[in-house]
Amino acid sequence: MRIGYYPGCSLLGSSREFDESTRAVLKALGVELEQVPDWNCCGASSAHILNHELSLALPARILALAEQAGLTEILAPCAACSNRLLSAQQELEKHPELKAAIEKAIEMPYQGTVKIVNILEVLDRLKDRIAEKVKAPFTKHVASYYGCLLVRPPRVVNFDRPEDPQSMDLLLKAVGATPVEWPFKTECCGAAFSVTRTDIVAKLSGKLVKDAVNRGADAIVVACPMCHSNLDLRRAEINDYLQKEYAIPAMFITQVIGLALGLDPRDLGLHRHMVPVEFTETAGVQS
Amino acid sequence: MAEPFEPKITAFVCNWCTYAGADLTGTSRIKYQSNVRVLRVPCTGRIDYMMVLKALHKGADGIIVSGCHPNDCHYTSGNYHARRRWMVFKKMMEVMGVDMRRITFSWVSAAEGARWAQLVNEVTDQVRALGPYSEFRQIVGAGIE
Amino acid sequence: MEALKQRAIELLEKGEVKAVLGYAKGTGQARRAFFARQPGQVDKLVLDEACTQNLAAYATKHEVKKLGRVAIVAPPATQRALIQLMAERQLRDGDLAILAVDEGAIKELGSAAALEEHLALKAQGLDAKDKTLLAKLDAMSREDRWAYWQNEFSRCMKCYACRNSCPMCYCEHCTMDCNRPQWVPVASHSIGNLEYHMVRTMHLAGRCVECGDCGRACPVGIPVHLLTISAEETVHELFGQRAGAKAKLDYALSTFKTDDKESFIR
Amino acid sequence: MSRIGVFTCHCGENIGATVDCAKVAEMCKDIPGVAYSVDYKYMCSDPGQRMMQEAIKEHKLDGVVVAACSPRMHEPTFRRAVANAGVNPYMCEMANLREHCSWVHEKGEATTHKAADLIRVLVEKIKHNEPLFPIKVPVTRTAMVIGGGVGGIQVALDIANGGHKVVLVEKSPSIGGHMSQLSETFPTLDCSQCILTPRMVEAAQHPNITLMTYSEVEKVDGFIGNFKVTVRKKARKLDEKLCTGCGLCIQKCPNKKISDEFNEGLGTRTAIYVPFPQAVPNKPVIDTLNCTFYKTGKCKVCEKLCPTGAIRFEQEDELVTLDIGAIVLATGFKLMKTDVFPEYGYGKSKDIIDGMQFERLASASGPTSGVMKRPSDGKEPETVVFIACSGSRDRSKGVPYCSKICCMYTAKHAMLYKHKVHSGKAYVFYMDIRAAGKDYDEFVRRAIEEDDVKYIRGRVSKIYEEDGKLVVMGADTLMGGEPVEIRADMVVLATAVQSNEGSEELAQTLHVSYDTYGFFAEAHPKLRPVETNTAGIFLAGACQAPRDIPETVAQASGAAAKVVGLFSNDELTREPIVAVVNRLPAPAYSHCVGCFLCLSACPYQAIEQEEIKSRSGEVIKTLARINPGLCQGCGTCVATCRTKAIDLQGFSNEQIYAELMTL
Repeated sequence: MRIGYYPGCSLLGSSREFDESTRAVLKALGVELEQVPDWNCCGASSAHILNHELSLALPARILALAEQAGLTEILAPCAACSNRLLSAQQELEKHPELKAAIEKAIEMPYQGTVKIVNILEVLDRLKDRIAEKVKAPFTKHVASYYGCLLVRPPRVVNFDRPEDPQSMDLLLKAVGATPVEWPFKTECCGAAFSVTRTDIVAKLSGKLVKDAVNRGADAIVVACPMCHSNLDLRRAEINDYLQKEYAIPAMFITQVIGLALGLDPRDLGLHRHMVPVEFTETAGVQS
Repeated sequence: MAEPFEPKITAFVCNWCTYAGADLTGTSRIKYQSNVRVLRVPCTGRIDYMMVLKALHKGADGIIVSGCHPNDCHYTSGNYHARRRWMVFKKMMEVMGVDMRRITFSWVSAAEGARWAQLVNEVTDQVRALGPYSEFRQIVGAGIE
Repeated sequence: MEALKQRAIELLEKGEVKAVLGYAKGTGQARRAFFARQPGQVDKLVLDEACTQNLAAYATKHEVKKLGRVAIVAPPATQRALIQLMAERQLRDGDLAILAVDEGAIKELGSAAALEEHLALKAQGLDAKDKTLLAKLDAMSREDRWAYWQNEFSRCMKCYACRNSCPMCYCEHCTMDCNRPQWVPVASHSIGNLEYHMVRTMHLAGRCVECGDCGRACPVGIPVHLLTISAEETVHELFGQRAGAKAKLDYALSTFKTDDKESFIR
Repeated sequence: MSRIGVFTCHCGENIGATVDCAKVAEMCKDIPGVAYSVDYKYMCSDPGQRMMQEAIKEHKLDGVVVAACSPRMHEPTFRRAVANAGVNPYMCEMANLREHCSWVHEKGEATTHKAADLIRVLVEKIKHNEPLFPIKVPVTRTAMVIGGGVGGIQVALDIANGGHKVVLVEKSPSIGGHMSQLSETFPTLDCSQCILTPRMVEAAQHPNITLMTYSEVEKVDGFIGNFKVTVRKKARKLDEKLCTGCGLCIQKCPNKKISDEFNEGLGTRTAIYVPFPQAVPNKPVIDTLNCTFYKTGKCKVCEKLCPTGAIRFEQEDELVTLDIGAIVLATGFKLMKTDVFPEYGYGKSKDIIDGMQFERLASASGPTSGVMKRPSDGKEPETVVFIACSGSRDRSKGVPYCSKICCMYTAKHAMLYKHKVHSGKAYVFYMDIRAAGKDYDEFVRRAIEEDDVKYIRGRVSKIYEEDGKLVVMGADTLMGGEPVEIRADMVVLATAVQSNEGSEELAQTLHVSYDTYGFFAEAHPKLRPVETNTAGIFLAGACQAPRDIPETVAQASGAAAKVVGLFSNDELTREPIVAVVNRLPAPAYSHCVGCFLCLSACPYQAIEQEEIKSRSGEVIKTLARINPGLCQGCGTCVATCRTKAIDLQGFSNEQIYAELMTL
């Protein structure tokens, strides 16, 4: 299996471990990733708020490049990236006149034929193979946290149940974990305020951390770089706000699967976290 | 000098909406051009396309077909059936090369007296500007009348 | 072909059908409809490129119905005609043994359901020549289109071959025969011809199975089939349905949706 | 040759000032077939009509064109006048010289010519008119009311009090419907049972009413005045004549743990049961799905104990066919379940309940005897959150329409709760308060102002359980979207009102139309709100759209008035403007080819199949036949028919062709 790959900025910066673990896990599962050549920013956060045309042109260029490279499908692990790509693709399909204008702007033909998939969709396809290859079952209680962008808005992403998604829970079950019943699967983490208003992040993400612990989770599992930053990078602010030292780690789904497949924690970038993932060395061994 | 051209307009209207609307035009004393001749049927559903063809045959330069707005049909759905029939009929006429600027489909409700006057005036002016439908009259002339 | 013949003989020998309606050699290169009533006559059946006639037109005739159960050789257009005739209650489910012919392969279909399922698997495409002509007509100015058809109709002599060849024109009393009132003039002058073709087109909109037999039947070569085909295509475009697909009543012009487009209405 | 009279009216100055009526009358004399033409100041006046009648006799006229005002105004007048002169009324047509000519055009030659044209057209039409006779349909003076809730009971009582027989069919074992489940009713807070029970008893005892409970309509044939309705009487497993309703069987039934429908699953009942103590009739039924005997073949405790020996385990469903003249649908509604809302935890929490469940909790006859106890642990809830518009006005997950009753019953619920738990806190999340009704807004104000119910304008985005509490997360949009979090003990969802179970199937059985949501469609949204498109079938209550009790009762009386009106004659008289399929001698029988493509064109399901049979009974031909009892004369089938086998009386092909050829 060969699939196009669009890492986006987060996966080269603050969430390098998401990139590392994605590559490592997919490699272990026999999936070849082919990076979209000369890719650019997807326009998340800033472009789509400030300039509508730009918010379409940026994703359109990425998709056009993927088309030129002969890719029929690209994986965008970052939830914001995949959301932007999907939004732009759908809007351009609905408005041929916009499409013409955008093609002119990016100086490339754009067809809109490339399928955009998120990491959960790819892993879900490989679920049987994952289950087969599990070496060290991840026998932890986990709170699967989807955040907002993976499932919303439903008419754009058209993925899983927007209020009560299940795909990550099922994947986690496949590697031996026990997902806890919790109500905050898609609750806001404070995403875009990660830099500007850490006080809001502390409050919103703090609620998630506290509830996950109260419901007996050993780890919060995410599939979005923003979610991860807020739950991991901002843990100090969160703990200050909650007046308690919460040590529950936030892990990418790819890291959890990687551990279960018996990959080296270093290859999964687990050492990069702010909140240490204490049980990595012995994961699967301890009960 | 020939007399200035006055078009012949035939209107097919339903009893419950457009005919009543045209009655309201009267009771409101709104004036319109007198070229139109109204043919009353119970419902737009009753309007057979044969009637339109015969009106053209008899030398109509313009035709109005009008009934109740969607959802307002006295018979619930006669106008919906009529609408479908017109959709197909219109396309058929276009394929045949008939000048469809001369056939106007419209909804005029029993409350739209002013709209009826406006519709008749617009159609009359438009058809007057188009001139007599000589293309059609020619082929009628070619037949035995 | 051999499979067809073999099956035809079997059907006749076992008495499952009274006749097999297929094609036989006609004058010159032409093929004609042929009823094989004895196993011995089956040998006359042919099946080749030239077998274009829609034999479904025979299926509704009294003389044929009187025979009892008949097997019919049915290329795709004939299959569509047969199912449409069932939808219009002119044929009963099971009245016919349908020997469906698709690119040489023979499949026997005994019921409407089987026929429906068989047809659902196939895409319906227009003849390349017809497509070109339709596109040409479409590209013409309205005046040119009017002139085109007037010129074509000028050769029409109202022989009604187009009507009689059509499997869907089974009415015993056609509008054309209607004289109280005489909606369409009988004579084949310009207006009579125009109205005839308009009425024929409207009657087939939503019912035409696009076999093209009317055009082939025309002795003076008027492409009358383009009229009904374009009307059927209009129905498909507007309402997303085609005749000759379902054995249950589903007539585009006696059903509606409340949100049918009405941009043309003012 | 026709002898047609043309009578041109001046309508005082109304026509006369613009149209030269005398000239018109003169011009009309030259139309072939016109035997007499005259103008007169006021044709509709008594002398005008008399003059016309004399002219008809004197000139032996067989057709009349009155050139005056709109036929929509005076056609009945002139047709009556013509009939009194001995000519069939349908031989009279009106040319509209006033509304369509004199009032809308300027005085002048063209207008006068147009007037003459209008007359000419109708003279030609009349030459093809046929004498028509009103259609008479006999009427069976028995009504059937389907649904025994408050609406159905009201319809039945009104018709019965009007002196006609009524069969009241109810699918559950007792009449009473949803209203019997309610605790108190808005805006008066009077006890629902107390006002309903006397009506139920009255209906049961009324000599003109036959109750058929535990019964369902299976099949309907026929048409207005002449329906044949087949009803399935489900087996109660009981001889109703012998049963005295003593209740011993219920007391002794060993199987007591069955979820109770009447209490919305909040209580239990036995396998042999009456739904509620005041049930009418007060005769039990055996729930065969849960009865030990039907499951294991053993038990029969009830049979052994029954003092009158009324139990009949072997009893089977019975089909009864009735002759019915009119049908009223009053099948009510159902509430959307709480398990459709993922954001509210799919109703997994026992303490998230719907409005009807709250009614049972608040009802003195309910599972808690009216004491506020939450379902999960029976504790008194200290904080209750009510969420209006749960599923209503929600295009993405629920239904787009407003359920209409929830604003009011939510206010009522909050009040009832506060009256029972004085120290409790009640919050209502709402989108808008729609309290349009007599004393309705005052009622809501009372809840807010006197009972201190906290109204928060905003939606609830999520409810989750935490430490035995339900955390309700919402927003207060009147406070700039400020997030609100309430830790509640119980949440009541005012879930959407939906069309009742099986209403689409019932609509198909009865051939009445229904909307996308399964509510029955009225014949006209404004002017015929209690009629359906099928003549002789009427509507009452929430089966048509969400309705509260007063509206349901009002509509029920409206429907009853329609039925009583229908029953006031031995025969129905209908305008003969109906479609007819032509008939010819053998072997053609008709121009109809039996393609039945017209079938779906008829808005009234008036097109039937008619089989022509040979002497030996063999079907020779199947033709369309139009039921004159059902046809309303729109003519849609006429335009659909390819062979012109169908024609419309009064607007026939020949008439219209003649008109067209005169234009």
